Amino acid sequence: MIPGQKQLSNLEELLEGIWKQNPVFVMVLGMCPVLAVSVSAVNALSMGLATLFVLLGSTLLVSLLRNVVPREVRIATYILIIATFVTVVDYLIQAISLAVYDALGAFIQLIVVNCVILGRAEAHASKNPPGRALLNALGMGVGFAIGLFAIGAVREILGAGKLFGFALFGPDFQPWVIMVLPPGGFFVLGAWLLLFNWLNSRKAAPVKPVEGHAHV
Amino acid sequence: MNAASVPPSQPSTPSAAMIRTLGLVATVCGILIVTAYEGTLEAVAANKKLALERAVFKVIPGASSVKEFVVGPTGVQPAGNGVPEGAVKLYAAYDQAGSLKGLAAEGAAKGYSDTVRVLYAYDPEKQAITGIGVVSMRETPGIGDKIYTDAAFLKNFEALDVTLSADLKSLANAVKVVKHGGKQNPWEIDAIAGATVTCKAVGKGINESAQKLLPLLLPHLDKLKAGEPARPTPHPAASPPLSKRGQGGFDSGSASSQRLNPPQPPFEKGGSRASHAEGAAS
Amino acid sequence: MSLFPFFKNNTFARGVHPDANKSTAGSPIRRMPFASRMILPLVQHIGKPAVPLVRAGEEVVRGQPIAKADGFLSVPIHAPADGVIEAIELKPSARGPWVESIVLRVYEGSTQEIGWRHPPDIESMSPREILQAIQDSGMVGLGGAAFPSHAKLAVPEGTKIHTLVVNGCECEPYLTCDHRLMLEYPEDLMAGIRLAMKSVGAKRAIIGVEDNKMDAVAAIQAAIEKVGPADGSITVQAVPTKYPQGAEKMLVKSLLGVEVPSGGLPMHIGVVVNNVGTLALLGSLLPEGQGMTERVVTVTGPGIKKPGDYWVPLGTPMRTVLKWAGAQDANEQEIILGGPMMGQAVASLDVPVTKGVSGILVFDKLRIEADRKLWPCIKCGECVKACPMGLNPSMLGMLAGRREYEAMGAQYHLGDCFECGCCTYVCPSHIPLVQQFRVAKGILRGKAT
Amino acid sequence: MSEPLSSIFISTLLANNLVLAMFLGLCPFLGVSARLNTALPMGAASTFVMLVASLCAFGLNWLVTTFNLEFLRLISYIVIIASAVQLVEMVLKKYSPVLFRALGIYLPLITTNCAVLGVALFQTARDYDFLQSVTFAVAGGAGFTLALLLMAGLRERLNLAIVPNVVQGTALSLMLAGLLSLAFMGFAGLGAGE
Amino acid sequence: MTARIELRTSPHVVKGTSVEHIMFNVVLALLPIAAFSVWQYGLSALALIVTTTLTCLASERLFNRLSGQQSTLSDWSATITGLLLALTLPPAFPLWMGAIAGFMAIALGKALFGGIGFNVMNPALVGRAFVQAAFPVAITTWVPAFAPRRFTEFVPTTFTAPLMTPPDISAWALNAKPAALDGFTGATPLARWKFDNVLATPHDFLSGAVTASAGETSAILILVCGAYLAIRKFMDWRIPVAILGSAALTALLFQLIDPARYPDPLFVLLSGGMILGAMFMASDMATSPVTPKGVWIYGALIGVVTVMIRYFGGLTEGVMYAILLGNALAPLIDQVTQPKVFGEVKRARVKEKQT
Repeated sequence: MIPGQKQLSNLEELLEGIWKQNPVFVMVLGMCPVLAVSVSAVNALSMGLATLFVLLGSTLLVSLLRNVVPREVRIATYILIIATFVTVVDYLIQAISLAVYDALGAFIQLIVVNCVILGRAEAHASKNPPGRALLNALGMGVGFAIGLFAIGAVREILGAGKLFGFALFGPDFQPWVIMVLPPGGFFVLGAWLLLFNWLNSRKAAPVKPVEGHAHV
Repeated sequence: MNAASVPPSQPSTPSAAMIRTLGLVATVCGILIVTAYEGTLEAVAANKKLALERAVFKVIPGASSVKEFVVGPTGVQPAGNGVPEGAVKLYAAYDQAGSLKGLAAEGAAKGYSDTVRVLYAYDPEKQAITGIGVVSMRETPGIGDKIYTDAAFLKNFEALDVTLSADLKSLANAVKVVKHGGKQNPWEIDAIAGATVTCKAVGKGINESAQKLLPLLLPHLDKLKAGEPARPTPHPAASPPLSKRGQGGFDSGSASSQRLNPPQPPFEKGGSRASHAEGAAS
Repeated sequence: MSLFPFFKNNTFARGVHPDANKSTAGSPIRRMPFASRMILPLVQHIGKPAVPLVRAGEEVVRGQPIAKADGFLSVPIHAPADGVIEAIELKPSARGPWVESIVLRVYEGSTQEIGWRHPPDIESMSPREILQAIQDSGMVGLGGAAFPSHAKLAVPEGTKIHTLVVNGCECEPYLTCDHRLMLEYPEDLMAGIRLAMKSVGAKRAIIGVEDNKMDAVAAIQAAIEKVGPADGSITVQAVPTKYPQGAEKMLVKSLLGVEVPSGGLPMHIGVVVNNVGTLALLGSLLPEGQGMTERVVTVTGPGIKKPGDYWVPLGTPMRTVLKWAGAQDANEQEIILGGPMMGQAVASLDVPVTKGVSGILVFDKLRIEADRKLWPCIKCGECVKACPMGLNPSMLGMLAGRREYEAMGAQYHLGDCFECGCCTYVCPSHIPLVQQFRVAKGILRGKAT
Repeated sequence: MSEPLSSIFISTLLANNLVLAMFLGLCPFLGVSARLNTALPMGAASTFVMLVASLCAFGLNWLVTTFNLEFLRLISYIVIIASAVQLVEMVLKKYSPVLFRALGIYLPLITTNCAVLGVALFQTARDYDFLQSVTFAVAGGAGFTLALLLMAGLRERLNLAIVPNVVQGTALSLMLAGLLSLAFMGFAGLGAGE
Repeated sequence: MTARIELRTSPHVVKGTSVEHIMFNVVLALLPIAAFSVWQYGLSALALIVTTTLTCLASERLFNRLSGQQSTLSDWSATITGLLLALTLPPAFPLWMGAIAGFMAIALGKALFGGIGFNVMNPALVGRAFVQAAFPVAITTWVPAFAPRRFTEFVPTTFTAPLMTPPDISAWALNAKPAALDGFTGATPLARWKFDNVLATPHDFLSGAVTASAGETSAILILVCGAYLAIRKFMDWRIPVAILGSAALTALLFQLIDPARYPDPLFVLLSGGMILGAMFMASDMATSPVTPKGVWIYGALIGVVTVMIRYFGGLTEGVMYAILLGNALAPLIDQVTQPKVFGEVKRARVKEKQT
């Protein structure tokens, strides 16, 4: 821990990633899988779980090895470890469900370059004992999965009228195809961020003076 | 992240230590990967076999087992390690009695937004294509996906003529996509109005594949009919069938229609959408 | 431009066509009587203020120098009327700040006679002597900038001037003083042109007149035939009516087809530009050895009952001029010194007419208030199509809004803007672009020093 | 099926643009697109690295398939690409300081650009031959640069706008990306050939 | 004189145009086109025009309020967006989808970026592109023009329940078409050319007897209305000229290469939304370059991209996407086409001579 920084309680450590430093909504990291696979809630959750698995595994290993690995090669080591766990999860998903595997496609392997994971390894796991590191990783991973799910759910509801494959609006629902297309991904994530910004700005300044408008 | 962040005063680690550590990490990682690979091997293979069978049975009803072959200029061989140059992969489906129910092969062509891959069933008796299924595509949902929901379109593939020409070098009549309502010959495909690009991709994919496959295949049909006993399951890692590692999956990486309307059960929902498809006539 | 050879040498690119409103062009110049009290700022020109030669209580006669030039970039001031110096004190100026001014109480009996003059032998004077005589006359450019005329005609060592361009465009709407001068004093103009040519060593002079003043072209043509040199070294040429045709660089481009380098002066391409009004006055003052005591001012605008061109003694307070010309007693008015495009609004009626004032315009309230609602820039590009200097006022304006002054200067050539006002004139969003640029320039100047 | 090179190029550049249709390389896309003068070098550097990565991946894939070591594919790709970027950085530093100054600061960023690994993985998945791989990498890089430039142009322009406070930041960038992506949908089917 | 004196900075005269004035004239120019479309398609077109316009106005007001601005309804720009949007949609477009298009046009196209003048793409086209991507079937469902009962009944799809799939109207359309029109195929001339190789004649276009979006068939009317704007300088004439010119040239080039395969330039100009887009959408001031040179490049690019999409893309119509791409490129075009500063080249030339 950096001296001077307040030691977080275990709960805070866990909540850090879920809420305050949510990788999707606050840090906006690892966007590629977030947008690419979030066309349905199932895909989004699967991706979230896969990422969580890699995050936990690599965090554990990095944390365990934190005193052994020389500084010069630490990044190389982290990448190696992450790539290992990604390969493992790749096979696991294939074994569990080929349909999910096909749906997630290359983005499973692209978890390797997800900045959230490398960022956690570098910023947290390499400086903390396994217990705390895992706690933090769990928070981040769950936060990431929640973010993914939030986007996937919106896209599936509007894009197919379903959630987890269950029709919500009856057979005549007109799907908003754009939601499962690339622009829809950008728009939905953008809209979520807007919503958070808006809530934050309201919280920060309940009676905000009118911003400089061109007409004045 | 990079070396710049290391304070210059920090004593550098001796290379031996670095190599030792890296070696240690690499060993751990290697063990992990190999364990995972070995551990999932069977399950993955089973999954893939299931997926292949499901896809092939869909286009060849009544079949109960599938075998993979590679058809090349040198003849027909059970599928082994990869597909040699100039050869085509073929799936032979057999019924419970072990007699040949039909053959299936893959055709692919660039569609509206990406490659459309279809699996088509070939009936050697009729010299015709008797069914198609979509392997992967990223066409516009609501328009492009009519190729597996539009009953009228699928009717094209009940008996699509692919008779070989007299010299057995090519099809007597190339498979052709014609405008909606313009089908006059058995080798023509009546396109879906409004989804012409996708339909053309299907026709093109089938035509290209059939033009290549059938002349190679016909001389060796007997070999397949015999149901020559092959290994029960081909080695999955070496030659994954249908979902040849990632092919379907990678291409559908981003927003894909496939996830909303998985192609595995393509014909089941045809009824509900067929009327709508007509309505979209444009 | 080279794509359209038949347009070549005709005019500059872009610019605007505001309504001319030159209703005063048809009537002759009238004389305005003396005010009872004249205010003569010591700085009526660009450069160092003049140094007073008189003290309070001293009597002066019309035409007598009352302040002398302080160095090269400065000109003397002459008494506009017979009278007594009342004080030398701070008085409001057109630019806003109060400036040191000589206050002259005019004797009621003062006549238009010039009581103080030293006619020289013009023909035998050397160029250097001519320049000195010009400086002694207190002449400045009458087009508006009030740059000392002798300084403008002083060619640095090594620079060769081939052409004197005489600016008779008067492209500003409303103003007609130059037009009237060209009609009424073409021979004085010829004299002035010859003096200027001699002092700069130019082989030829071209008088550029906008083609809405063909009568002036004819008058000048007649004068050339009558008194001008027969060798054709002085010619008059009509140029298309377009604002700002009268800007130096634009006129040079129109007449000679060459562009003055960005950041440079016409001198750098061998051209000196002078205003017709300046040269006509020069041509009448110098042979007589007189100083500048009055000038022609166009007093017009919707708020004026007796619009017209007037010989106005320098130092006459605005209040007097307006009273004489019959300003309507409206509630709210805008009073502009100069033309409507580049002129300056004055805050006080005590501001006097100085050497650089070419026009006094009075707009009434209705006109001012009409349609000035502000909108964000809609990027219509009208300003880009209007800017004669080829700038991008739209971009400059947006940068100014963000206070990115450095970028305005470094990337978007703010320094080339001469505030002609075309951009603001056309802007449908009514963005005060020129004002923004003025502020930006000021800030950049402040940063530079 | 063997796609013609022109088809690969046009489709990867426009219809299946790495950023706007495949969501690859979003981090640098959002991070480095604020100004035009950084967008272009970033695009150029990324294109170059993609090409290098594509060549590496092509060789590696051959090795991995020949020796039946598919399970090592990913791990070897990422290690080799990271090393290659490092190597490029060092070579540039030594032999072309000018270019290094222009591109240097972007190179470390590119290591974690998933578009680079993406190009390598996709070319493998699609069984591209050597020329196809090279075309794919170059087109991918060009498409990335194009998206970056368009985005930077729009963002520079909006820098001068009175954007509501709530919309500032990443949300705005994402919405712009969405609009660009929407506009790029017009290219769908381009390069499909006849 | 005791008058209060106004102090202002130069220039003291202005041209007398204003944003409202320009926008109002654009509305005026659009009204005849909208009226023609109502005459052509009847009640459904009218309902669609009203719906999108009202939605746009309501959305604009909503965002005004959310951002604490004064109302900007009076600048007519939201009205333009609404009208234009309706004119680009199929006349039978369900109203609820039209409302979504209107909302998205204002939200994604304009309000996000700070309102009028700051939009990065044409709002109407953003709205249309959104619904085109969202509802690809409905937006390619066309109805015959001049249906005899168009003033007494709505197209069945018009009043589709919100969020629900519109009913199939191919049978209805066959029944409703004017008797004189045989063989209604429900496809636009572009689609028929592209997929069936059937070329509509100029007469078809001029009589309005083709299926199309609500406001794009009346070529002559659009040209006249556009000319009005251009002549009164409410629009940069270079943009439509550049677009139509470059499209025609590109088409001509292709026709010279292979006359059997590519249609003549006139067909390219008259079909689809080419003229409407060039006149009213690409010429949107805020989203086109400001420099005259930039405008030529922008227009030429749109023309070429349109033809490319039509000829080689998967879509039958490319005007909308071409304009959106042009909008996206506009800032870059502006960057590279900054006007030549007076006296700049001269100096460069002088330098050259010296060296």
